[in-house]
Amino acid sequence: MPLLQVEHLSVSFKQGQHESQAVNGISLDLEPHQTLGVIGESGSGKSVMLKSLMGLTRSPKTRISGKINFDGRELTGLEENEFSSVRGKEISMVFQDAMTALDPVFPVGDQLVETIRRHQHLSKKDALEKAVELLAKVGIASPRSRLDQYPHQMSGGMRQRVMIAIAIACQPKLLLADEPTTALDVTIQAQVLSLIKELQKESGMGIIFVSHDIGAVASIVDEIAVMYAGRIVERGSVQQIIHQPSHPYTQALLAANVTLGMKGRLRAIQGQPPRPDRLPYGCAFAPRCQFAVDSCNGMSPKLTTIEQGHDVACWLMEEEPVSANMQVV
Amino acid sequence: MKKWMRKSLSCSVAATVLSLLVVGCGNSASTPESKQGSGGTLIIGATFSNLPNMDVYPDQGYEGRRFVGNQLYDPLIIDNPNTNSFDPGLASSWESKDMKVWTFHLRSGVKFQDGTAWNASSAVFNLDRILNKNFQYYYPQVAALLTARTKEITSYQAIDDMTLEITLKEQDSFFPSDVTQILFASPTAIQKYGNDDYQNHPVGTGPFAVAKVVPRQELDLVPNKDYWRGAPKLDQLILKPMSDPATRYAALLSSQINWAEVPPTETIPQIKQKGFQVVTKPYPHIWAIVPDMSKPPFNDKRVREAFVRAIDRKAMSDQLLNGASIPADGPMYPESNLYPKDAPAFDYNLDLAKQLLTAAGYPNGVTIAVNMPSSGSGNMWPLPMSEFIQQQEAKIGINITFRTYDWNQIITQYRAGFSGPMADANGIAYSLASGTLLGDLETSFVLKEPQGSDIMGYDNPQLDQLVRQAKASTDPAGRDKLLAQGWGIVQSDIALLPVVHDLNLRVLSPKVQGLVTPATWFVDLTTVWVSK
Amino acid sequence: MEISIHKTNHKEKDFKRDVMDEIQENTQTRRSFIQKLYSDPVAWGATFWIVLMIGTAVFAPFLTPYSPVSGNIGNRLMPIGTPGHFLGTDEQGRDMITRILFGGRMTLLMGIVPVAAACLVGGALGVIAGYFGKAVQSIIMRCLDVFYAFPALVLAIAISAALGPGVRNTFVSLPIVFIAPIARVTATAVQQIKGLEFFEAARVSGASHWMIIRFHLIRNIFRPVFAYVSTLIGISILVASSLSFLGLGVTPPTAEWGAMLRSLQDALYTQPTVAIAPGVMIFLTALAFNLLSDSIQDALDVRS
Amino acid sequence: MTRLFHRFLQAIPTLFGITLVAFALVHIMPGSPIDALVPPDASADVRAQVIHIYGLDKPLPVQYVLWLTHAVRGDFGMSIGMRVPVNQLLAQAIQNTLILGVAAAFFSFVTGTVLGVLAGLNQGKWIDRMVSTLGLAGVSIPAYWLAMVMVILFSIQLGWLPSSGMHSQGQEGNVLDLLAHVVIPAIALGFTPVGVISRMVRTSLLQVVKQDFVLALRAKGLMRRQILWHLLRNAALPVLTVTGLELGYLLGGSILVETIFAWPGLGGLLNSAIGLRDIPVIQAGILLIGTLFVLMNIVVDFVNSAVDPRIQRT
Repeated sequence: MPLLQVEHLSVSFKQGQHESQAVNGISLDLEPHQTLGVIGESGSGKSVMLKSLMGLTRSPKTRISGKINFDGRELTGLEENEFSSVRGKEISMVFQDAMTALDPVFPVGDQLVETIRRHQHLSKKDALEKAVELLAKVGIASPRSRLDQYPHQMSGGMRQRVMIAIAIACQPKLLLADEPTTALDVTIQAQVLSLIKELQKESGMGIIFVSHDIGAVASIVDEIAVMYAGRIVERGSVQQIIHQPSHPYTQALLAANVTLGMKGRLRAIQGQPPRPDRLPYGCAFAPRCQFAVDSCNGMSPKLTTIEQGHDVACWLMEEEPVSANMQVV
Repeated sequence: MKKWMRKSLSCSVAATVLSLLVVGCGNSASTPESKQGSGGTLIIGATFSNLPNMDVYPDQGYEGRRFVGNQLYDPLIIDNPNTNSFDPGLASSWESKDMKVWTFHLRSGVKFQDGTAWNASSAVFNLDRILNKNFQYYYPQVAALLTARTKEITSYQAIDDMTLEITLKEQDSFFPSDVTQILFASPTAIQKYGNDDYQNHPVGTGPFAVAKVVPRQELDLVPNKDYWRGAPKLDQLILKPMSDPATRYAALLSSQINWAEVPPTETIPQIKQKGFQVVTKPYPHIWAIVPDMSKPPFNDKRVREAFVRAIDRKAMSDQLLNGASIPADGPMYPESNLYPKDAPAFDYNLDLAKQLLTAAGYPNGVTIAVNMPSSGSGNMWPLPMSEFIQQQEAKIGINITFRTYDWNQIITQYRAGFSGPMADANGIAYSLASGTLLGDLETSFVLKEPQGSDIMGYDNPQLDQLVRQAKASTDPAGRDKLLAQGWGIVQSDIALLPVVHDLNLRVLSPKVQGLVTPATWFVDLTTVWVSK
Repeated sequence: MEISIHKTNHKEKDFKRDVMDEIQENTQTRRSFIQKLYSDPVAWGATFWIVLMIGTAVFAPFLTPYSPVSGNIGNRLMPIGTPGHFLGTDEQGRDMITRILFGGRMTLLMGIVPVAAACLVGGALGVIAGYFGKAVQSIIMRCLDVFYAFPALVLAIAISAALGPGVRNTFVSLPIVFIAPIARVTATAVQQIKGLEFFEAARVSGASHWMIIRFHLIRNIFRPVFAYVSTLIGISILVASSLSFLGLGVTPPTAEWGAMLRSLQDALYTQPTVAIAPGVMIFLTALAFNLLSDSIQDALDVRS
Repeated sequence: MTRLFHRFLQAIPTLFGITLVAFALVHIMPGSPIDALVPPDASADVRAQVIHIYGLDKPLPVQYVLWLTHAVRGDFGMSIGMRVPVNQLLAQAIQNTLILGVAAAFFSFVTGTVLGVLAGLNQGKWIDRMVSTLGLAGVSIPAYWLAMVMVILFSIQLGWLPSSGMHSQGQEGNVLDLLAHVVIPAIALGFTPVGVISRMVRTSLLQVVKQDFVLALRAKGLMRRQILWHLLRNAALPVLTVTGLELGYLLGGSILVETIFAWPGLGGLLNSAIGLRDIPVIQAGILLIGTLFVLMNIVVDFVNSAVDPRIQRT
């Protein structure tokens, strides 16, 4: 049984009279020990998707549909207080920038301790000990002396380690990482990535790793899902995605990426991603797609398996593309 | 109410019972059930903005003297507030054959509150303190304030232990009323604390003694159980400075005080309805504008007359002040036996006022500046009163700029006269206890500084002559006639711009008993008690 | 020689272009500012009240048959709703509506004139302080710090007490109160502008101080300074009326709302509705200015 | 500590300036101080003597230095109007003003914070709009007028609370009695700061709510009140600064409110001293208020650095 099973998750925000469709019918599943990388440009909805999994996007102005089955429980129907006892305990999240994700006016020790004590019945003293352990675990030297430090007194890498320590404090089954290395130097990036990988090895947690940078993801994930305009447009194993990118968007993304060391001219993707409140009919990538045909503007392509474990949502991959006259106006 | 407090010996009061009078008036009237009883705490909301100092000449005008001076100390002769006559005080009797040498037989068995015995040597000590520049405890601050009362004294001596003799420069039939103003302090206390600090530890022979002073907030007095006239009935007497009428009224309604001096006039009907005792009674008083007659425009009598005729004093008394005053024609109040019945009254007449002003050379009007107090003893409600006058005078073209000062500051300005800090003023609004003392006519309209306070630059030889005669007179009735004539001269010369006579409005809680409504500014608090 | 002149010309051209761009930018922001205000109902309401106040103040003599300074003592303290005196009469028997209409004149003047005056002086000091480097700035700011060391009302009261009561002195004491804060805000704004690239460019291009101040500085500091200054009018109204209430501002018989409250204080207990009316006016007018200032700040988008 | 010390050093020129202002103000006042000191009918030598005691015969700079050297030692001379040492008057007055000020500050801080938090957490809802309106009303209302209205309502009409003074007769030590007396003046005085503080709390909170770490806190599974605690700690900073400034406002507003309530504080003292042209009291009072205000700013600075770890403590 998969650790996480997401079916047709959609998230939309009301903004005045407009409604932004940030996540648009995503389905995915994840086994324990598995790492799923989600890549896409900023604004593709990957971050929203991630937050939705934790119920962090819930608000009167948000509409969420679909199912999130986590470890045998349905999360979408949970009350806020029930959900909050799942968060940080069974599912945790590592944010992009620890500088802004840590509370600047509390010492990091306090921030660790409050997480531990929220979910585990420990005395203050025991929680402190545990905090020291955790800091040591994420590779922070002389952890005890760091407890009283404030986030701004630490280096970027160290802060990120603290974040990770907070995230793994209660041995979560699922770790959601929202571009956790983007704000870091390249060398530090690698350290943090390998730390996450190590921790996973130890605990067996599942990880969803969101990034706009395939290069960062490639080294630690098992599978990659490519998101565009709130949809998964392609998914497959790392090998499949990198070596046989089938969606024009994936291809463009890969082409734009330097870190993979691809040869040839660097091709940036033309144009901008569509605004989530004005999604085009049909394939959302069509306006930017150099291979677009008429049918691309007609209906949204479905995710279709093109080989074992490799799905693509593109009319080009369909055996029978929908004809142009089916275009709905 | 600073100066000129002289009072007629024989002034029997024809007390006017006003419609708003609740507590009785006159010599004996008091609330019927008030015959018996004692105790309680009387809390007075007074009009001064600050506690008066407590030396033998308290500041804050006559209100300081009324509530502090007369409660702590006694004079040789008491100015009976209820009967308008002289009572023996620290002197059990006095006599003078020639009105020049006065012999005072001191009351025996009286002690200051600190136990010091009252005798001729303590009397001489006190006189030395204000008259003998070579005396170790000579205190110029107080001496200066008493100059008008002591100006005639050339020498004094203790004849024996209980007899004091005072010799004057010349015959002075006004002297006994001057003597009522000289209070006696314990020589021991003055020696102990020194002149400057003495006022913080005052000791007299009076009905009350100081228990506690909270500067600017309150003065707590306790009765002097051994008071020679009999111990006061109260358990405690508290004075609170509340310069604002509305504050006094609010404090009365919320029971923070049970005696309010002059509350806002408009509240009088409400106060009565709520069952409080409203007390008024005519007494020697005038609220006037003292003109600077040494410079234009008030050097011209026509301007002064125009000014007076422009004020509808009846409307002011009846409407603005809700009957808490009576219109004034001159400095002397009508109930007095010194009132000049034949003197001209300058009735309200706008047309005549305008003509007079034009005739005086101001067809286009004139702008003047008048200093005035913001509150204080006998000043009634200076803000609405001055504003009313301002409006009235504007109708004939006299534009007044009123400048407001604290009462104590106004007293100082008054003392300095128009040559001092008031040099740019044409007048000063002032409350005078005119006619309280026999010598008021002389000190106010004849004598210049420092013996008197004729600051307006007024001179009338005829008046000087009359006063000299009255002073030397040995026949009280004849003297009073001369004085009344003198007041008439002042009134017809318009040496003061009369506005209204105060009726001494005060409001008491129904629990305050035993007050004998005074016929003068002063009040005897020994008879008062507060029921539970 | 030739070359250098040529270069200068070139720079001047650049400079002019900069200026043109900026002017355009300014007009754009100005338009959107007005548009924003236009679509703000609160701003409309506040403006309506202020315009009404200005209108009634200007036309006061034509709106009432009564005199603001003299009344009929026989009609004193009439209650609200008395025929002929809709808001009643005051303690001198003067019509309250008339007093309030005329009182609005003083209140508006004392809200706007001192702030405008302080704006000129404080703005100039702030520009000088911010523009001409650290030394000048510290001298000016240290001096102004002294005025900053007093709460506004205390300073106003102290100066008014020293100068004596009267409208004229209020017009002296109030601006003094506002000069220091305006100068400080201006200096800060100038410093921020100084850090921007175009400003540096203009400096390098050799434009005179006066040119730079005129074209670059004033335009760009206008928003934050204007937004700040707009908050002061309400305060000025309140401080001025407080002075009058204490007897340090407008003196009788001139109608002014604070002074009216002072003279009606005794009547509070018998005619409370009449006596509190001037307070309502002070409140509403200060509120209108504060609301408008709020809307202006929103529209200028300067709120942090 | 060094930081505090530096702040003090920085304040010295300002404090010096305050003394100059305090000294200069009273010398441009109309009316000569000598006339307030000695009765004009006093003899010339008495006059001269008193002038000499008060140093009024010396040139102004000398008078200033004299005054300053005495002031530094806490000796402000004798009150001309009240004939007691000025520092005795001030000591008592400042104590009473502080009672009122602290009560008003407490009222405005608590009310302002609660309202601001309510508004900030319910952005756009009716309670937010109500608080915003109340906030603007607070800064637009004349404190003395509010005081008058409250006296009519609560003292006169309803008779719930006393209308003036600091305590009832014979109840000097009674804290409850003092509380009853302080309620109306404190609310009247604190109403404007409530407006300012609630607006500040709201704005500050809205800014904090937008920050990433709030999401992170939710992601940690923290409960609402725990998150609120983080929000408040973060929002506290600008609020504390504003509260500090508002304390200065309270000092100013107290002149009006104390006058109405006959509260025996610094404001009332200053007001009556102005009427009396009591120069030593006015000088000392203004000096005291200015100094207090400067010190208060230093304290606020210091508290800020204590609350915000991002401000380096050296």
